[in-house]
This record gives sequence, C-alpha cells and structure tokens, in this order.
Amino acid sequence: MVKTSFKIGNVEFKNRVFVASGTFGYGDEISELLDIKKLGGIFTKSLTLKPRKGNPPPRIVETASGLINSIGLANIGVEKFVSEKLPLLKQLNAVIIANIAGGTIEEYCRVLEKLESANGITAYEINISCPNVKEGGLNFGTDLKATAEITKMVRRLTSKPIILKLTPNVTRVSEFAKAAESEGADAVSLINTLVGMAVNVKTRKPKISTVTGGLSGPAIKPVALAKVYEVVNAVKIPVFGIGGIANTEDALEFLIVGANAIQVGTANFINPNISVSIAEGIEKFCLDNGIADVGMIVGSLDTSGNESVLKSWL
Amino acid sequence: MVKTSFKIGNVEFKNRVFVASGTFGYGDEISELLDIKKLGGIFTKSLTLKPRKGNPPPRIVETASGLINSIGLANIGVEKFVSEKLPLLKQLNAVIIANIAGGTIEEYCRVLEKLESANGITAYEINISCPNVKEGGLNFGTDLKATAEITKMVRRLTSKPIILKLTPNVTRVSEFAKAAESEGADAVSLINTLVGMAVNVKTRKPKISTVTGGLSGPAIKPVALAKVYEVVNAVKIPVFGIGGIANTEDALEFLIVGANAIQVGTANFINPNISVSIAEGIEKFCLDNGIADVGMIVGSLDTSGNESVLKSWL
Amino acid sequence: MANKFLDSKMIQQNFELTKIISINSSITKLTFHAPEIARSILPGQFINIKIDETTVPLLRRPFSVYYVQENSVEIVFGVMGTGTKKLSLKKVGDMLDVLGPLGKPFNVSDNEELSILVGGGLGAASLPLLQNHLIQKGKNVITFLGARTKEYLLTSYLNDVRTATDDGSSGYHGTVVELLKHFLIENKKKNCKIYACGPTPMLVALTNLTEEYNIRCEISLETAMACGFGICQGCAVELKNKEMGFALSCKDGPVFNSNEIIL
Amino acid sequence: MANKFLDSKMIQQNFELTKIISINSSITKLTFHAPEIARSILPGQFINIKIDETTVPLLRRPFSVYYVQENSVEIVFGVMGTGTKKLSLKKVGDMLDVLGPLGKPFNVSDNEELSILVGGGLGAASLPLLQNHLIQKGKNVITFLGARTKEYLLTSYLNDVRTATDDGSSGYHGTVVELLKHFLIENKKKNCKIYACGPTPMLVALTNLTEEYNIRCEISLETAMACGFGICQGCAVELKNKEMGFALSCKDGPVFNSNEIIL
Ligand SMILES: Cc1cc2nc3c(=O)[nH]c(=O)nc-3n(C[C@H](O)[C@H](O)[C@H](O)COP(=O)(O)OP(=O)(O)OC[C@H]3O[C@@H](n4cnc5c(N)ncnc54)[C@H](O)[C@@H]3O)c2cc1C
Ligand SMILES: Cc1cc2nc3c(=O)[nH]c(=O)nc-3n(C[C@H](O)[C@H](O)[C@H](O)COP(=O)(O)OP(=O)(O)OC[C@H]3O[C@@H](n4cnc5c(N)ncnc54)[C@H](O)[C@@H]3O)c2cc1C
Ligand SMILES: Cc1cc2nc3c(=O)[nH]c(=O)nc-3n(C[C@H](O)[C@H](O)[C@H](O)COP(=O)(O)O)c2cc1C
Ligand SMILES: Cc1cc2nc3c(=O)[nH]c(=O)nc-3n(C[C@H](O)[C@H](O)[C@H](O)COP(=O)(O)O)c2cc1C
Ligand code: FES
Ligand code: FES
Repeated sequence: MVKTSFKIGNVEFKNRVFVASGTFGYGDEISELLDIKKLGGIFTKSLTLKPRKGNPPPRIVETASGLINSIGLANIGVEKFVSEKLPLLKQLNAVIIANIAGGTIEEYCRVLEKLESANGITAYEINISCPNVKEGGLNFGTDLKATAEITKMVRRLTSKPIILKLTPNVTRVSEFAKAAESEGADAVSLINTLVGMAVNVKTRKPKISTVTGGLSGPAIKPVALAKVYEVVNAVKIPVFGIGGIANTEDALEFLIVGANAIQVGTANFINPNISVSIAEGIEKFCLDNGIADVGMIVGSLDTSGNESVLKSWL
Repeated sequence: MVKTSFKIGNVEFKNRVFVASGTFGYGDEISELLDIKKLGGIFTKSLTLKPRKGNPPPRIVETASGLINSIGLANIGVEKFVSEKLPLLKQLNAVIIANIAGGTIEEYCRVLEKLESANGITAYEINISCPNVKEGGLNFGTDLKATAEITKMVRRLTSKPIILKLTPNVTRVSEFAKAAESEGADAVSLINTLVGMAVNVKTRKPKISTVTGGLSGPAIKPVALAKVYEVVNAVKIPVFGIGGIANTEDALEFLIVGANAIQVGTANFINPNISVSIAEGIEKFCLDNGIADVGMIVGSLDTSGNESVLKSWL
Repeated sequence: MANKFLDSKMIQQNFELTKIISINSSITKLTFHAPEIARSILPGQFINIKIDETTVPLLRRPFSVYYVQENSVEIVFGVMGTGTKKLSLKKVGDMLDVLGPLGKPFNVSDNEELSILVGGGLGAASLPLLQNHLIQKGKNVITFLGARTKEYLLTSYLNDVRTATDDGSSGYHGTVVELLKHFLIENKKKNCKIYACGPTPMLVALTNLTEEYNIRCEISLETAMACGFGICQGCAVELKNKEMGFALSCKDGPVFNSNEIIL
Repeated sequence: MANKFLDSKMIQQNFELTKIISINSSITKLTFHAPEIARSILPGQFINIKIDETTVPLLRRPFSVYYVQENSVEIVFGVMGTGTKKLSLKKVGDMLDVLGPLGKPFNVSDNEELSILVGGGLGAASLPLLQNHLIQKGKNVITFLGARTKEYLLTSYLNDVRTATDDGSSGYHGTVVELLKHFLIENKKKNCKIYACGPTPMLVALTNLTEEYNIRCEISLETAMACGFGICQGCAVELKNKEMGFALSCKDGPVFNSNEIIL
C-alpha cells in the first residue's frame, strides 16, 4: 500500500492530483466519464460576485503544443454556484476547492464570505490574475502589494486553507509566493497561463477577441517547472504545480522539483479521464519503485553535480 | 518589384529577415547551404571579452514544440572573432551585427570597443540576459537600472546602430524597451529565451546541467508575439521580433503585430536554409497581395472590434 | 440554455479503422467499427477525435457522423491543416480515439410537410443521417447541395438532390442559397422547414432568406472547440437575445435555430 | 578541434523511401534512394532526419548509415520515443527530409594488423559500412556484437562476428566487453585497433579495457544534438585535456579517440 494522502493546514487530501480551475467546469459536467471521488479535489471555475457572460468569440485558438484562451471568467456567479452546483457536487462526494476572482479586493472578500456561509467547500484558491479595476486594470497578480493585501484580507475571513494562485507573468514569482506566505496563505499554486497572442495573417486580426489571451498546455510545462522550482526554494508552505501536465511522467516532474501536489488543466479537454489516470499512475510508479509514500518523491530533485549559471561567469 | 529594404538609424538593410544570435554559429559554418547575402543580416553568437568554454553537458533538451538550451555563451572571444571569423564573413558579403555579452558593464564596453576598432561590423546587439557578476548574479535584463546603464555606456562608444536585446522574463518588458529607447538605443529585439526546466524522472536529475535553461522554438511564439505587441505600443524605435519563427506565416504574424524585422532562431537548426526561404516567402506574399513595400505590413494589425480585458470587468 | 439531449451518453473509446477511401484528391472517408456510437448517434451530433498521441495537434478535432451502417460509423473530411492531414494518412487497423456522441441534434419532430436539407461543401457531411431520421418520421425530404466544384459535392446516400456549384461544373451555376430561393419562389410550399450545415457565409445568406420567407430553419455551426463537451467555454456563440449571454456551440449546439444566434 | 573532413559536402534533400522492413518487433530498417549520400558517406558519419512537418518532434533525429547499396542508403533503428515511433510508421513512397553526411568518420588509415569492431545494441548500425571500408584498405576485420537478447543483434552484412547477450540467448552469456577481454587475453595480438559504437556504459568499460591493454580505440558517441552541423554548440563533449574546453560531438565527432574524452 502506498500512502497517497497529504495535508494542507489541517485538511487532509486523499491524493496529490487535482483538476485546475476553469478546465473542469464546475465539476458536475463530466461526472459520467470519471469518478471524481478518486481525485485529491476539484478546483472550480473562478467564481465572481455577479454572474459573468465572459468574452466574445473567438475565445480559443490552438498554437504549437499549446492553447490560448480568453474565456473572460465566464461563470454563473457565486450565488447560483452555491444554490445549484454545490448540492450536486456534494452528492458526488467531490472535494471542492472554490476558486475566487474579482475586480476589487472587496469583491474577493464578498465572494469568499458567501462561500464560507454555504456548506461543503474544503478550501479556497484565490485567482489574482484579474485586472484591478480601481488601479486602471493593472493585474493584481503582477502587483506585489495587491497580492499581499488580498491575501491578508481573505485570510481574516476563514480558517479553511487559502491557496494563492500565482501568475507566471512576473520577474520573480518567488517574491509573490513569499508575500502570500507572510500574509498567512496556507499554500500557493502556479502557474496560471502565460500571456500569449496569435494573428490571422489573412485577415490581419488577432485570433482571440481580446487580442492577447492565456497560453496553457504542454508548450508551457518547462516554464511552469522552472517557476515552481523558484518558488519551492523560497517558501515553506506547500506548492501546487500546474502547467502542461498531460501524463504521469509530467506530474512526477513537478513532484520531484518540489510541488506537493499538482493540478491538471488543458489536458482535461483532450482526455477527461486523465487526472484519475495520473493519480493511478503515480501510485503505480511508487509501487514499482518501492516508494511507501508519494511524499517521498516531493522535492527529491538531485542537483548534485549541477552548475549555477552565475558560476559559469566567475 | 517589392521594396524589401528598411532602415535602422542611418543603416539600410536589404530585407527584414535576420538570423538570431547563437543559432547560426558565427555565420561562416553553413555558408554552403544558403546564400547569406540574401538575408537582412546575421546576428553573431554572443561575443565576450575572453573566450568562454560554455557550460558542461547536457546543454540541450527537447520539450513539446520547444528546445531548452544552456550553452553558457560558449564563444571564441571577441579577439579571435575579429582576427579569424570577420575576414571570412566579409568575403561572403554578409551583413554582420555583432551580439555582445558580459558579466560587468565594463566588459560590454570593452567588447564593443574592440569590435568598433575592427572593420566590417554593421551594428551591435546587446544581450542583457547575462548574470551581473557584481550584483551577485542578478540578470542585467531583469534590472531596469542596469538595462538603462548598459545602454547609456555602450551608446557613448559608437555611432553605429545599437539594438538592445530584451529578455521576456520580466513583468513589463515595455518598461525595459522604454529605458533602452530613452538612453539612445536605435532599436530593441525580443524575445530572448524564457526560463525553462525539464526533469529526468528516472534519475531525478535536471535534464540541463545548469538546472534551468532557456526555452525557444514554436512553443514560445505566442508569448513572443504578445511581448512584441506590448513593446511596439510603447516605443517609437524599431523592433526586431524573435521567438519560434519557423516559416513565412510566423514571420508575417510578427510584422503585422508591429515588428519592423524578424530574427529566425531555433528553426535554423532544423532547416539551415529557412531564413532565406522566409525572406523569399515574404516577398512572394507581397507580390501575391499587391503590396509594394514590406513596410506596409508592419503594424497592420486590425484590432477594430476587439475588446480589452479590462473592459470585460467594467 | 441547458442541454436536453443527454440521452445519448458520451463515451471515450478506441475504435478500429476498417476502411479508408479517398473520395477524391481532397476528401477522405474513414469507416470505423463503433457499435456504441452507431447505436446512439443522432443527426447533427458530432464526435471528437484525438488525431494521435503527440501534442500537435493538441486538441481533439470535431467531425459530424456522415453515415452509420450496422456497427460501423463513417466520417468524411477534407484536409484543412495538421489534424486532417494526419487523419488522412491513417491506415486500416489503426485505432481511433473517439469521444462522443456530443452536442444537441437536429429536432426531427417538427410537423413540416417538406424537409429541406441544405449543405455547403463538407457541411453536407451531417445530412445523410439526418435525411434517414426524417424519412423514418414519415417526412418528405429533399436536399440542396452547394460546393466550389462538383468534386466537393457529397451526393452519396442522399435521395433527392439538387446541386449548385460555384464553377457550374454540376447543376446550378451559383450558390446553393440562390438555387434554394428559386425553388422556394417556384414552389410556394406553405409548411417547410430547413436544416442546414455549411460555411458561415452560406449560413448567413440562408438565415436572411428564411427570415424573408418566414421559414423555420435549423443550422449546424462549425465553431472552433477546445473540449467539445461543455467544460472549457471556448466555443461561445453570440445569442440575439443579449440578456442570455453566450451559448456553447458544443453543448447548446452545434445545431441552433437560425433566428436565435448572431453569426 | 577543427573538422578536417568536410570533403563530403553536407546537403539537405528529400529522398524517396523505397523499402521498409521490420527486422523484428522493435527494430525497423528503412531504405531510401539517395545517390548523393550513398556516394559520399564515410563510415562513422551520420545523417539527420526531419521526421515530419510538425513541431513534435521539433528537432531532426540523427542516425548512422547502416549500409549503402548502389544508390540506396539504409538505416536501422529501434523505437525509443516519438521520433523513432513516427519514423517506423512511414510508408514506401514517402519522402524523407535528410541532412548529411555529417560528422567526422572513423579513421580507417591506421596501420593495425587486426581491426576489431565492437557494437552494442543498435550501436552496431555503424559497423557494416566501416567493415567494408577497412576491408578495402586490406585490413583483417572481426566484429564483436553485444545486445540484451539475440533479437537485438544486428549481424547482417558482417563477416566474422562473435556475439554476447545479456540473457545468453546467443553467444557469450555476458557483456560484449567481457567477451572481448577473453579474446584479447587468448589472442595476444600485438597490433590491433578497436572501433566501437554503443551505449555509454559499454564505451566506458571498453575505454578502461583498452587503456589496460594499451590498445588504440575509436568510439562513436550518440550525444543528444540540436543541429548536427556545428552551429548550436548543444552537443558538447568533455575533453580530458581541460585546457581544450569542450568538443562538439556533431562536428569534432561523433567519433573520438577513447583517450581524449570524458564519458
Ligand atoms: C461540430 C463540428 C462538426 C464538423 N464536422 C466536420 C466534418 O464532418 N467534416 C469536415 O471535414 N470537417 C468538419 N468540421 C470541421 C473540422 O473539425 C475542421 O476542419 C478541423 O478541425 C480542422 O483541423 P486541422 O487540424 O486539419 O486544421 P487546423 O490546422 O486546425 O486549421 C487549418 C485551417 O482551417 C481553419 N479551421 C479549423 N477549424 C475550422 C472549423 N471548425 N471551421 C472552419 N475553419 C476551420 C483554421 O482557421 C485554419 O485556417 C466540423 C467542425 C465542427 C465544430
Ligand atoms: C550520431 C548518432 C547516430 C545515431 N545512430 C543511430 C542509429 O543508427 N540507430 C538508432 O536506432 N539510433 C541511432 N541514434 C540514436 C537516435 O538518434 C535516437 O534514438 C533518437 O534520436 C531518439 O529519438 P526519439 O524521438 O524516438 O526519442 P526521444 O523522444 O527523443 O527520446 C526517447 C528516449 O530515448 C532517449 N534518447 C534520445 N536520444 C538518445 C540518444 N541519442 N542516445 C541515447 N538515448 C537517447 C531519451 O533520453 C529518452 O529517454 C544515433 C544518435 C546519434 C547522435
Ligand atoms: C480554458 C481555460 C480556462 C481557465 N479558466 C481559469 C479560471 O477561471 N481561473 C483560474 O484561476 N485559472 C483558469 N485557467 C488556468 C488553469 O487553471 C491553469 O492554471 C493553466 O491552464 C495552466 O495549466 P495547464 O497548462 O495544465 O492548462 C484556465 C485555463 C484554461 C485553458
Ligand atoms: C542554442 C541557442 C543558443 C543561443 N545563444 C544566444 C546567444 O549567444 N546570445 C543571444 O543573445 N541569444 C541567444 N539565443 C537566443 C536566440 O537568439 C533567440 O532569442 C531565442 O532562441 C528565441 O528565438 P527562437 O524561438 O526562434 O529560437 C540562443 C538560442 C538558442 C536556441
Ligand atoms: S468546446 Fe469546450 S465548452 Fe464547448
Ligand atoms: S548538435 Fe549543434 S553543434 Fe553539435
């Protein structure tokens, strides 16, 4: 028997494989194709205070081994989520982490309060890749102060685990992880999508209605691994690794680098059952290699004999 | 007849297709396979004051539609370049832009001086994706002050065009472009590689000797286009677009977004003749579409009817 | 816009390719053994195919079911890009990773006297199955097919077909919507209903025509999709009723009433 | 470490696949019509193949030339990952985008009495061509082949072969280097030279053995490569002489004297 469970704060999760926000609907849609009980948990689509229709089409375009999206956080709003979706998810025995988005810090707080007063949410993930409406659209997640401030404000509202979801579109993501840690976040998750763009050469128009969108998928896995590596070396709180994970080996790469758990995103679109397969694949890897606890893989990267980039200059 | 030439500062280039630094050797190696006279020019491998052996193997690994490298700026040093390579390149009638790297600002200046006193360099590209030895390895290119300072110092040493090569691994690359512009750079080029990483799950070792390396190739094209879009909207000086360009259509995407010219990198490894094919392809595109001057494509992106990400929140 | 057609349960499975036919230099027909899909697919629904195990193409590619015979399912397609190119190079015996049936089918339970099917190019791929379901319901069915040249006219399996080609190489010389207009003018049938699939310009022209003549019209869209089963929200379609926001082409469609959406 | 072997000019060209043979479930042999390569390739040189037009795999894949007959070139390979998998699925008539010949060949002009070829697994792919060149130079040649099981022993085209397998299914039960050691002990030949290609552990063992017995030894490496023709500097190999920095496997190699590099 392999130990697959792990803890964040005082919450124990069944295993280390989760599905990423926005890539699994609200969790109820594809319950026919996989047993969501077998996952560590489900990160919901980002929830906002009011329902959001989202951005006009075209919202997606495929690139080399990647996908650009600009869904615009289309969602049914927190209230409808609580009244319509949550009961369904509870029936399916899913572990639910609610992902929260907002245009102001107050909005984040209000959404969290509404979820807190409902029943059945295990933890919160705070999506800070949103434009700060009051600061003229500057992305919260690229603003160190705003990141710290959001963390501080939501922290006061709940004793459940808070996971700050970091954007990779910054110079030093570890500083953002540290800010979240010092304001009391229980964990961080990364990466959200990279800013990306594609152009239709015939029409000379952007292939995405908002000109730029978020790049995800296997193309970004190397960037995600490097960012996770930077963060695990900077903070003590657990890290969720996200970005281009499409099979067991990809997931193991993140765990070895130091992610305590992983989230599967874009790959769900291609193979809706892939997250459960990965959870099983990790367990099998442990069995085959005589590893008693998946946790023993976490951070097992062997960098002996490696050279730092600086050293090569000295 | 299509006009393909364009100017940077007072220098006229034959066309808008160049080969990127570090992806074409010194320019002489593959002269059998293509006619380098047909290119706008060749950006040399980064040149440093002393010869550099580069990083230990493994230096490269392939990822999904991408390549991570950590060559470590292996090069023969500026003096040997001037004495051994430059004469060969002049014989081939190549337009040469020397790419300069260093561990200190003084080193950049010394390299440039040595090149300036030689004969046959058309312009300089300053690679600031190097660790600043005096600042404990902080990358010059992620430090706004250092970027401005380097530009200022090299600017004083030459009247030839200076092109600042920007790293994408920053929050707002346009700020770096503006700093370069205001210190007198004639152009900027972007993107250099994204920080990336890959892990061998069997050995638990990084697949690159320096743990992280630089990600290039088609995987990064969407990121490169978005960064170029950000920069062309922020500065007036010309922009070289770089990142994942592998065919004529890719090159046109960059021109449409607003790059005045493009550089082909990783694709040279796969098809050493591709840059010349792209130059021809752009000309054919213009002929087929009745475009008299390639410059008319530059910045022709049609964003009418597009929505800003902020607007979707308001 | 909830989906009322989840009767045909979505499955993901590998099916064996049993036949590959090049209909002509640009159109390929694949047949695969898939009893589960053959049994449950409804006209207008689609399947989503993972082309191969690599990440290029990354996403599945959606295709209409062209025809069903016993336990076999047929699709037809043209080479558009990497995905369809690779698909056209498959060999008999290869396995095809299929997810489906997906989407909302055509509504074949209306009370029209004459069912008029309209297909443009490879859009005609969804018509044979539809025709058969309508005939089973006791309807009179005729089909109008348009294409660039006669090579692109998918007339097989269709009983009563009128054709139009851009180059005049078969049937009417002009667009299929023009041809249909002539027909509607000549045959002032009262109670007809149109079912259509094809390129957007054709659907726009058709929507205008059916509004003018006040004829019910269902159209099937070929919106770009990331998942195909309702979880990514990538396939948004604008609704005429702005209050309603966007519909999802993969779940609320791909079949819509022509008067409810903005093309 | 300048390349002295640019006599065989590098070309990039599409060649037609004329024959595909599955040597067994895991090894495939491809033959293509390429007079230009057939004429100029030297033993130990390699060719770099673009698998298909997509970006997965992105880079070319290097292969030794296994054999040359008239205008045809043969390669053999096992399925390792995406590139070799896709290559194994090619069909006769497909075109193969080839860049080559590349790299520095074995030096066949030494004055040894006995030339000993050593191949491990698919590393043996470079030996037949080498054998023939050595025989043409009037040398005595024998070959030692090692592999996991007898299925992986590429004995074709080789005249005088001794084999070793990990599972004992053919020849000596053990490694090919052990077998060679027995041979060297039994036959105290004075003047022999070893030419080897195979997995790194084999080359390490061989390097130690040849140092012990003070025998000249050239080894061919299978370093990962991005370009294959000297412009990326990705294929660095550490030299024993630290002063010299790194050699490039694609240009200064893939053949090196075993005593000049660190494996
Ligand atoms: C519900 C549905 C049913 C479909 N049924 C069929 C069918 O039965 N037969 C058939 O041949 N095709 C059908 N299509 C279209 C088919 O899915 C596309 O042709 C295919 O995805 C193209 O993939 P690719 O990788 O070859 O091309 P890509 O490389 O993805 O694209 C190549 C070019 O085609 C354009 N393109 C891609 N997808 C579409 C699209 N959906 N509509 C219009 N242009 C597109 C791209 O913009 C690009 O210019 C259907 C699409 C949908 C959504
Ligand atoms: C000069 C040279 C000559 C070669 N000649 C032959 C030949 O004649 N026949 C033949 O079968 N192979 C030969 N190879 C090896 C061949 O190039 C690789 O097997 C091939 O590149 C693997 O590609 P892939 O996409 O299938 O595997 P990938 O997906 O790239 O890799 C799959 C697995 O194989 C490993 N791998 C990849 N490349 C190598 C390598 N070069 N050496 C060892 N392990 C590797 C990877 O680490 C990974 O674990 C040669 C290599 C070189 C450099
Ligand atoms: C279509 C789509 C929608 C997404 N929506 C959200 C979202 O609502 N909230 C969020 O925090 N992240 C969202 N993401 C980001 C993913 O959760 C994930 O961080 C990212 O896609 C990288 O992982 P991947 O490469 O595995 O997809 C979305 C991603 C995609 C592709
Ligand atoms: C193997 C390799 C070596 C490189 N060496 C240099 C270098 O010496 N100096 C530099 O400024 N950029 C260097 N680059 C970056 C490229 O010039 C280019 O900015 C980057 O690869 C993105 O373009 P691409 O995706 O077309 O390759 C190198 C890139 C690669 C792949
Ligand atoms: S394609 Fe994903 S929701 Fe429609
Ligand atoms: S593989 Fe590029 S230099 Fe050797």
